[in-house]
Amino acid sequence: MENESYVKIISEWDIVAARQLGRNVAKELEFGTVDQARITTAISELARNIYLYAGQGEIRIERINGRDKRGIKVIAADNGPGIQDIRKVMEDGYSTSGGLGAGLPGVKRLMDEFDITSSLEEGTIIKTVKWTR
Amino acid sequence: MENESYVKIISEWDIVAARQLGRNVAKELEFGTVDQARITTAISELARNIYLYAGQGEIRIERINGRDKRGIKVIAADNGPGIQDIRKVMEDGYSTSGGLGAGLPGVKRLMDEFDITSSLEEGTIIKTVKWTR
Amino acid sequence: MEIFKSRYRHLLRSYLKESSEKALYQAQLFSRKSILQQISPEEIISLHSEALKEIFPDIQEEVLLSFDFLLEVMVDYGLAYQEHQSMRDQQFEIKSEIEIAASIQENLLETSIPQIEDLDIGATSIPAKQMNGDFYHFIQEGQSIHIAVADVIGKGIPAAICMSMIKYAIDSLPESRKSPHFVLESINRVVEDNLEEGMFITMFYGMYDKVNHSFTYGAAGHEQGFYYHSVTNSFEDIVTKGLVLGVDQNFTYEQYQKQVEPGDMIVLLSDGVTEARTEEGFIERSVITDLIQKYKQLTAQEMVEQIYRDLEKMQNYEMNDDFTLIILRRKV
Amino acid sequence: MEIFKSRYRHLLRSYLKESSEKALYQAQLFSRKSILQQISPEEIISLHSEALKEIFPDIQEEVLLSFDFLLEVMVDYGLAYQEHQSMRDQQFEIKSEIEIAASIQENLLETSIPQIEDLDIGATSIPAKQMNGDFYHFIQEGQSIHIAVADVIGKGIPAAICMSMIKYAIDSLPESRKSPHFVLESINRVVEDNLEEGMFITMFYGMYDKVNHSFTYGAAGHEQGFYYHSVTNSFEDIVTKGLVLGVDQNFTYEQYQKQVEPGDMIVLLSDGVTEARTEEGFIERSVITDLIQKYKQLTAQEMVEQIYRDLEKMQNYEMNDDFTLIILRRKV
Ligand SMILES: [Mn+2]
Ligand SMILES: [Mn+2]
Ligand SMILES: [Mn+2]
Ligand SMILES: [Mn+2]
Repeated sequence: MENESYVKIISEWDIVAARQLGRNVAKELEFGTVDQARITTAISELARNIYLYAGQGEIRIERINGRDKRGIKVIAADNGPGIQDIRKVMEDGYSTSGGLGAGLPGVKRLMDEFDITSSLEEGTIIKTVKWTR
Repeated sequence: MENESYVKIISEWDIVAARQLGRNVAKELEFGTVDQARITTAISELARNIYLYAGQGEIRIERINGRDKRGIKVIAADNGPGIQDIRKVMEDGYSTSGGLGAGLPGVKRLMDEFDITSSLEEGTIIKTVKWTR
Repeated sequence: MEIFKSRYRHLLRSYLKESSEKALYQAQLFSRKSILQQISPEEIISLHSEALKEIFPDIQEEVLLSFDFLLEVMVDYGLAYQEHQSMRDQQFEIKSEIEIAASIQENLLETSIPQIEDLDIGATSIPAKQMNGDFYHFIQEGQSIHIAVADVIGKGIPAAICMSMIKYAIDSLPESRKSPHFVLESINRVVEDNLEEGMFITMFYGMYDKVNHSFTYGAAGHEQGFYYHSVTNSFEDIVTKGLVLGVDQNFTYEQYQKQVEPGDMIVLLSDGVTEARTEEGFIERSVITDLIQKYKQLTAQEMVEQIYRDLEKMQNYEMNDDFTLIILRRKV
Repeated sequence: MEIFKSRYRHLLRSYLKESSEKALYQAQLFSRKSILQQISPEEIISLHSEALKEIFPDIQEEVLLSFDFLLEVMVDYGLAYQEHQSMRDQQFEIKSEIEIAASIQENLLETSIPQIEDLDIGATSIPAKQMNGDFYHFIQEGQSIHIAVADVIGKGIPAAICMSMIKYAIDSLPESRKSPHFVLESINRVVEDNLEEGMFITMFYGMYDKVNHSFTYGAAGHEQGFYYHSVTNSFEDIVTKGLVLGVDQNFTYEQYQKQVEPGDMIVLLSDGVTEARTEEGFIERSVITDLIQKYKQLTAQEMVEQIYRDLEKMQNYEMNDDFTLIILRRKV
């Protein structure tokens, strides 16, 4: 489908590819430069999480339409071991203080919508959306 | 004395004069641009406190010499009502969250040394020092 | 600092040459390291302007001057940021205190689920924050199993301290005074005596007679539970009247009784279960009974845990209240 | 945002024109407002680069490009900053919770000082932080007055919760089991059962017989008190042996007895009194007995309060440990 593209995350350099894909789509959707940087940072964080904790997975980028707005949807999916305690990883302060970066709370702040499902069997799927203003 | 100069703080524009005096001295002492901005911000904060809470007072700037280093000493003195609870005003979070700016904890962070005395009779004297590296 | 300076210049230079995403990714990694090293944002501005000066020796003087202005703006951002860092350190201290307190509380409030031949019992209680203001307690005495469920209005530390008090108060009641209305009335007095104005506790107290399979109960302003009739495969609310504890020292509580048939279930809960808040607002109570229907083939303990997981997800993992759910099923 | 944009451009332009301190002062005021409006640092970078583009239409393309890089670096700073803001909100919440908890604890642990014809009793207990990990408790039963003084190793919330437990445990002991060694032995078992590994409590328990004026006591690793002999106007330490509570379930505690003469004083305390730390290090125990000598004309309650005030001042108003001091004097 033309509206969806994806990048497989296996090595660290795939993080860069995912960022590039996201930035291109964000530019096409005419997000401002600050929002472009934020979307890219969110993608970077999600891809890096896959690379570090799940070993491999993928980042999917979609163009989406709301009622009277357009947006970018970023999906991070992996078959890793799943997140044991989702509430814990959504808490502030743990990742940044340890130098692990923005973490999932950061991703949530950078985007407008955020949804996470995780299980031992099916790995983790994180869906996030940002709308043009 | 050549080493000490001061600015009386009566109107808001005296804050600018105090900043200017401090910046000049900081430049002469060859502080870097970041430190110049920090020293000036600290002076600004102290002067503004006098202007807002004490009505009037003065900022004194001194060049000082340590064992093998030079520094700038900034003294803020007023005859205002004094600070009731010094522990409270030195606590983080109160001034910035209310939009009051850096506050005294901010001044303490910007400078290397910080000392405060305050009483109902004699007003408040704050002495701060920053050393060149 | 010198290392950061040359690293920044190097990274910026390669970005300007290639304009590549890779260079921007490295910018992010750089940023992460500099945050960790407590380099403040105004220092980053200074790194940037110095790097520009070196990379473009012929840069317009005024463009460089503009960075003095930007730097001035950033000093205050740096201060706000440092202030928050120092607050974070304080916060870790308090949090570790609360963690210890929570584990003490867990020890204090520990109660084991009775293992009875004719009954299948499941119970779970999960705090919204670290400390639980909900509480359940099982006591086996003679041919009865006593079940208390309580909820302090309020959460966190104050609520948790109240709960410890309630548990000791229940434990110190002599056996002869442990019928539901007696318990509610004594605890009501304890609460009145010990708690501040404006603190309330809701409580359900029930007594299951293992021989006659009757359930005697009463409640003080507590969230209504459900009774599941196996024969008709239907639910009814466990209706009780009674003022919350801590309001009127002399209040007398009513007592009710139900005959429990094989396959029937008694579902007790705190309002944290029914007042789960999703994006569309509070859930309907029917959501709970639907979940019980859905999972009724499981053991009682599996049911309560599975229902918690479903409701946790519905709320997007943001629990607003302590959650306590107990299911008792009379086996066939 | 549009307002900030044009304001920024305006201020930057006047700075570039005049290079004046006044313009930099306005930069600071601008920064303060933008922080208040939660404008993040990466947005400031974007304001700056857009302003430059407008002010210098012929600016080098590469200089503008450099701001993309700077922006990327700042996004992470912005996030760290936002995260800290949200933590600050949580922190205010926790602090107010602790305040409430402290006042509940005060209610729970409240104990009234017995008013007896032959005895003058004074007591004070002041926490170092908001919640008290020291504890004293009076019980009048028959012809005896019981006095418990305890100190949890550790301060703050966890210690406070332990104290509530100890109080309930003492209160639930039947009268027949309230001689000092029995109390210490039962509480020792409660502590073993309920507390985590590594939590200790020291405790002194005494029983004053109002008729025979004998004082029976025992202690578990608690700071030694003082006994004041009126006849000789001298002090002796109240020596006790006994392991702190929570270490050995089966420890047996010794019990001691003293005959109390008219004018004699029993001084009980926690280590927060004797371990007052001044600039010269810990104070000597003789500092306390000197203070008692100094104030012995006052009532027992006045004495404990005056001694607290003196020690508070000696420590420059920075208390490092909870402070509990009790004085009992047999009147003539
Ligand atoms: Mn509650
Ligand atoms: Mn509740
Ligand atoms: Mn202690
Ligand atoms: Mn102590």
